[in-house]
Amino acid sequence: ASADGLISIIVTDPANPYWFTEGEVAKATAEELGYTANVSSHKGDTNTESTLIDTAITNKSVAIILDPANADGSIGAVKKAVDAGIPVFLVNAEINQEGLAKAQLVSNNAQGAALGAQQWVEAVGDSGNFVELFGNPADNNAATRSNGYETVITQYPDLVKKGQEVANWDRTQGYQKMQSLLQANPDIIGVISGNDEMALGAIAALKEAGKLEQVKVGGFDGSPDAVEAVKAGEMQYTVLQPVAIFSAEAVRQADNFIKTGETGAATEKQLFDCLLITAENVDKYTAPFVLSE
Amino acid sequence: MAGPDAREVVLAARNVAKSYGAVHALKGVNFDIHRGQVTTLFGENGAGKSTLMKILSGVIQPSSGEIILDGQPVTFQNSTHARDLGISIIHQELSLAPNLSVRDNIFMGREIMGPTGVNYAEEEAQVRRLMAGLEEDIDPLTPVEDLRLGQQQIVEIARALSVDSRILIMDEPTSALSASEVEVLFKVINDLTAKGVSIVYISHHLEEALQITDHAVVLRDGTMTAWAPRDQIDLNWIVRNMVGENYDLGAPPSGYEFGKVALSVQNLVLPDPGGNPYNVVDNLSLDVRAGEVVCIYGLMGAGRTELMETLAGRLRAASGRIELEGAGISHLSIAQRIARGLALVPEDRQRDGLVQTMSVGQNLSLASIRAFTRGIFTSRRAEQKLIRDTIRDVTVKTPGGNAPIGSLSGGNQQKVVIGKIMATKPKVILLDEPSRGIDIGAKAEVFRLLAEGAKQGLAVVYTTSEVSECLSIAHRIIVMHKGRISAEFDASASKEMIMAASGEAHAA
Amino acid sequence: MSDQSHTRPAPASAPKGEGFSLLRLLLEGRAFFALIAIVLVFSLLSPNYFTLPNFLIMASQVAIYGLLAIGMLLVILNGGIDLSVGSILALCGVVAGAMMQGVEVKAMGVILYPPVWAVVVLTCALGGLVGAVNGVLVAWFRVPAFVATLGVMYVARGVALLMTNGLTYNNLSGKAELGNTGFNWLGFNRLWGIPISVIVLFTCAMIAWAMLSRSAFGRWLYASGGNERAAELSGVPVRRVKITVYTLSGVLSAIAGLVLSSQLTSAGPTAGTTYELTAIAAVVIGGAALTGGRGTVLGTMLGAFVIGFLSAGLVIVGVSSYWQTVFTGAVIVLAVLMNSIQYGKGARKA
Amino acid sequence: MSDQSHTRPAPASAPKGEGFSLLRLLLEGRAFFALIAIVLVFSLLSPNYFTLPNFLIMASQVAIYGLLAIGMLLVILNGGIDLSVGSILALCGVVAGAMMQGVEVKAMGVILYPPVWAVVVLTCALGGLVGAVNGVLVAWFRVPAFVATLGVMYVARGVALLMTNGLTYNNLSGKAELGNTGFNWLGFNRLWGIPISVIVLFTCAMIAWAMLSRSAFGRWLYASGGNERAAELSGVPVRRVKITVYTLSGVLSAIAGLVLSSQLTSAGPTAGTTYELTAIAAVVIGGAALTGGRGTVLGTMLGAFVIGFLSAGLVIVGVSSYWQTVFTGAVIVLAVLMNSIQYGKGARKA
Ligand SMILES: Nc1ncnc2c1ncn2[C@@H]1O[C@H](COP(=O)(O)OP(=O)(O)OP(=O)(O)O)[C@@H](O)[C@H]1O
Ligand SMILES: Nc1ncnc2c1ncn2[C@@H]1O[C@H](COP(=O)(O)OP(=O)(O)OP(=O)(O)O)[C@@H](O)[C@H]1O
Ligand SMILES: O[C@@H]1[C@H](O)[C@H](O)CO[C@H]1O
Ligand SMILES: [Mg+2]
Ligand SMILES: [Mg+2]
Repeated sequence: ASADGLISIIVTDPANPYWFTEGEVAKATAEELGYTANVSSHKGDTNTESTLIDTAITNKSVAIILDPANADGSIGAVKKAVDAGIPVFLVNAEINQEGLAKAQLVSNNAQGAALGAQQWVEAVGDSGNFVELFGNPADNNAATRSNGYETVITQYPDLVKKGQEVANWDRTQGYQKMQSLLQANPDIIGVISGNDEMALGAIAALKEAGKLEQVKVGGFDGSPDAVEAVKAGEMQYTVLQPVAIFSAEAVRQADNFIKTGETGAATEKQLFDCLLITAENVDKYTAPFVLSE
Repeated sequence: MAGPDAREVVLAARNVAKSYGAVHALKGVNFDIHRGQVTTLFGENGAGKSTLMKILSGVIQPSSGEIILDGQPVTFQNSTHARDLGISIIHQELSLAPNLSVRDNIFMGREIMGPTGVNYAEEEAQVRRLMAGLEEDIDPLTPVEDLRLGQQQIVEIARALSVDSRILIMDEPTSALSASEVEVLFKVINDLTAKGVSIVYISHHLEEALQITDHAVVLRDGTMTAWAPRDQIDLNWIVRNMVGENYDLGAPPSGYEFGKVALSVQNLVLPDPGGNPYNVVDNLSLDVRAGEVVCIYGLMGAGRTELMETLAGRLRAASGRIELEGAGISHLSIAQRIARGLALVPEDRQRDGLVQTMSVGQNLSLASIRAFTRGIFTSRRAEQKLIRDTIRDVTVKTPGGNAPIGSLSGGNQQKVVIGKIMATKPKVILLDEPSRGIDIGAKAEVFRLLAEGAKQGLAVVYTTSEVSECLSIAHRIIVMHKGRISAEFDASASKEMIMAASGEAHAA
Repeated sequence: MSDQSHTRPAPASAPKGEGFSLLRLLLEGRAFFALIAIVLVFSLLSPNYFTLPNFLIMASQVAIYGLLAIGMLLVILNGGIDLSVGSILALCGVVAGAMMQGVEVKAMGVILYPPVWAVVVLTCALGGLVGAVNGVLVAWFRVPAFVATLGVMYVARGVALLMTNGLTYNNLSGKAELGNTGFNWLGFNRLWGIPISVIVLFTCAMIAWAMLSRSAFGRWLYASGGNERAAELSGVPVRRVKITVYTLSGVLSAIAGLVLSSQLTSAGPTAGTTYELTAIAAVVIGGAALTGGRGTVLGTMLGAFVIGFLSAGLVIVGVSSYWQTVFTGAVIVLAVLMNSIQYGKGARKA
Repeated sequence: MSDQSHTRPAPASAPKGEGFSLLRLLLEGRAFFALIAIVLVFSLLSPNYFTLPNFLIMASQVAIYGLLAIGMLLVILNGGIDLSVGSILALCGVVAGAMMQGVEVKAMGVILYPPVWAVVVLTCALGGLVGAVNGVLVAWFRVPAFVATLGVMYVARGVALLMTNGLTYNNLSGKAELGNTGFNWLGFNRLWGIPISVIVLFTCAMIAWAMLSRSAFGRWLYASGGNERAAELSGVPVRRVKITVYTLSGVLSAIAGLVLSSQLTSAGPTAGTTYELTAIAAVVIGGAALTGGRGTVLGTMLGAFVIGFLSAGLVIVGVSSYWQTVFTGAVIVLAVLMNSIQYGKGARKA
């Protein structure tokens, strides 16, 4: 029998292809399984998030798929849904409390960052100056990735980080911050970025400065735009987050839970390993955030 | 009546001076206010009358000199302090909050408090009493913005009266009042003086002020030039001391033939812009020929301003025809009418006449930009010439075109507005109360200017609320009453005839 | 005496912030009818909309904007504007959060855990202080309100970020052994079935209403917003009024910050971004004029509910977030369009 | 005639947007000196600040805000405000992006690739159109500018999101075989070593300057911003002026959108969020009065450079992003504080 009921999917902001895919895949999966689904976005505001959770409760959702706005700030909202008897499945980002959500499905950011950083070192070589673009500090992923980069790169003492700027996952900010970073550090040979959007902004700045040859850029996400850039040789690599996989999986676990009371997964926190996309395997990228084997 | 020195002085200025930077508005003035008497203060625009009154009511502080209240030197912290000491003032410029009701305006800043907050009922009752005393039928709860200018002035007066002060300063309280309203005010003033209240009264309507004065003081250029009790003064005395010469508002220009009909108004109808079911201009027809000067007289609310604004294009008539030199212009915009030669000098120069953020020169050239635009750009040289010529033609007293407009005296500001319109080289000039708030000398200058224009073929239509101004340069006097023309006279008419036709005969 | 048939009957124009009459309700009708229309439409579209629990939930969401809007109304009545409310909200939330984590007194080497009432009082005081900075800049230094509060908006936001290093405080519930429990009460509990946040909003609205319509201060505010110079000449302490309204707006932002962090059980430095626009929109939809001197608490509340019920409704029926943006803009313009038609020429600058 | 020794000497008050004099430069000094101070401080702090390449890069960053600020200046001179510039920027960027991807004409089953010049013209026309909507709402329907443009801000942003479904257009460079290459020129190329974006800014500023100081329209604009009623009675077509300034602001936002997408080689619907505040800040730092009628292009450009050079400098010396926020707010307030002192009493509402 096909399932029914509403699954509320709450993502951050569909104006970023990453979150867009996250929402679309979840929605498609839910509908495939016979649920109705709607996608809304909190734009990183915990109050809006809380409002959306209220609405999900009002709408008598059978499950909530949520990309939390803030590792600490979203705990209250999740609790509220749980208190109302609605199972919550977190995707992409974690909250700093276990035992509330039925499952937290996130990319293995530490593994992905290590993967990326190694590839980055390969591209830039083992000595020289570089800068880093940092994501939105309210998102744990930003720090996790930065730490992952750090762990790898500090093994090469001749690679010196000359600057780090917050660009909030945003392309325009990445562009402008990169321009100024370039002025302060004209001799850099690499940029490592917390996500693809910022990396693409940096690439635009480098192109304009005529320094794209000299400076190698690495991204994170595996977004279609970044994959294009990898194809074009402008970006060295991007770390694909299996967002399409885990957001589908989150909905399936929700379905399991509704039907059986179990998610079917062993643990609440489930890490999905990231994959590296480089010029070599870029043609295996078949759909947004999907790398076929 | 007792001589002034027989009565005690309640408030006095001793050697009071006031400077604004390099401008010495007052240069050491002595001024006495006597118990239970009316002191009138005369002086041309910028003589320092308002400045002196503001000092005596605590609005501003003197640069030097002393104020003596009941024989004791006193320093007013601010106007509230002075009010607490029994001195209140009706300001020359309306100072009302348009968004508030009459009641709220009258009691703002000195609320009557009850156990649960402001005692609105008591305040309202007091306002009703005040309005009854002024014979005005104004509801205390009406927002002030819905009142006519004259009614707003009544509210100002009522506010000053409501304080029950011992000294009441009135700085041009009647500039927007009708003759009958002035009449009532004078009755009130008489009651007050009988009760021992002292009044200072300032007005550019000299004859009117003479009716109530107990003694007169004349200020000139920041110093007191004359002082005399009632029995020693007349119009000539005032004018002589004010401007140092005799004045004359002029006579209808003559010695030439009128030209063709320049402005023709036929069956003009304008419904009340406020949405009331009557017409403020009611089926009015009028022809004015080139070279002719027409004065429109009427009471407050006769509809003169609306008529003028309709002719100028700001208001749209419901029906009727307006022709300029034989061509219909009802469908034209203000700018197009100006280009065809019809322009208005508005009633309220601050609100409708001047752009305060611009210089004298930019104000003067504002309505004739086209005249000095070459291609897409303006020509600075042509503009400067136009400004210089206009300053000369209308005799604006100013250090130059670059002076800020706010630095000119009221009369000169008025001339700038007239000059701006003259610079458009109009064929018909409409002036709504061109003499409001300007001194007798400036008035004479304005009329001289208009008369000269007429000689050169300009058709002039102006309104006034002072009969004597009708009997100056106008060839023809038209009396408006409730939107219609109630009578027409030639220059030989008498004041009485004109006033009778305006509907105020019974009051006067 | 002159003919008085000319006196125009008072066209019931500006709502005066006092009393209550059917006429006035109809005039404030724009917001009122908009609200009814919104409730009707969404009730038809979703069975979950027209239910008591949903109304209570929506009302508690409105509380945040509503509190900000009351402060904004005061400022707007004064002819000003306050862009800093969202930042003050965040700063105060974060400071409350910090106090709940314990205040380390370095000199004494101890950590103080102030009780919740003290946290609330100190937070409101902070909000008032920041608001007073706005007020002083506007009243004494004559900085245009838009700019003064824009600057304070950046500074307060930056300080909130610096304080927390961008992170969010999470443990606001306090500990029984420290004697500082109860913070969550504000956002979570209910009295007689009504969320506390709604009661807080209602109380603040009532106080503001009484202040505007019954106190001398209220008249001073309307007067100085209508004609500052006239008010000053009449003895209204216009500077004091100015500083007071910005201070009150700051206090209300602090209250909103407290309610919000209590609702979310967390306090983050990026909370409240762009809420100033929502608050302004509520005030204007509620019939206030941005030129000052006109507007009522009732109207503002209606405006806040219009916005809150609209956006909640759009989410409930599942409209995409892009369309939500479009609708919000359209409703703002439409509501105010009607508003302008009401004031007509009266709305122009004095 | 009366004695004229009374005439007050002209207090050198409002900059008049015409001519050029040392006096005026000193008056606009606040922004000018602020700029010099900023350049000095950062030059001392970082050896990389005071270099030609850096100035050119900073100038090209300023270009975006500067273009918006010119439009904003026109609107502010008129006594209005335009909150929608950031959204129009995004909408126009996205539409240009869409056109570069090819416009599918359903009826004919073909995809048209308009040449770049056509894309530019159509995009500017779109910006002008949206701006004109603001203008009509303000001029004809008497909706207060703040509200009209707030509504349009939401609607334009929503439409941009809807058009792209939230995504970003990426391939703006066109294809030689389609004859639509050249889009990147705007953001990438240089003429005589100067980035095209800077040249675009300079050109627009010169045109605006000429328009304000040398054309009838400029005079109309200052006049209607200073006293709308008086301007109207002097034959100034005040409504037309209003609609024109909002339209021009829209066109300039479109140009900024083109430049930005060309710089980024991509166009996304969330670009330009909160840029309206930066543009307003630039105009006000540059000495314009929000009450209308006062302000110059030169001042506004200085204001834009103050903001741009400050924020770039903060990044170059490596100040944390939170401190950047604090400094930005503080500089805005400080610069305008000096401004208010200049205008003194003249700065308050007319
Ligand atoms: N705030 C001010 N700053 C500079 N000068 C001023 C100021 N107020 C008045 N003055 C100048 O002081 C002089 C006296 O002005 P005042 O208003 O007292 O004249 P007045 O006699 O009342 O004229 P009127 O009949 O036009 O009302 C004028 O030259 C005026 O320009
Ligand atoms: N027939 C009427 N019945 C009642 N009120 C009328 C009538 N005609 C005109 N009014 C009122 O009188 C006012 C006309 O005032 P208006 O300002 O035109 O008069 P005015 O002659 O120019 O006087 P002022 O000296 O005040 O300018 C209008 O506001 C209108 O409401
Ligand atoms: O992990 C995601 C992606 O990196 C995205 O680009 C921004 O938000 C983060 O949470
Ligand atoms: Mg005076
Ligand atoms: Mg009149």
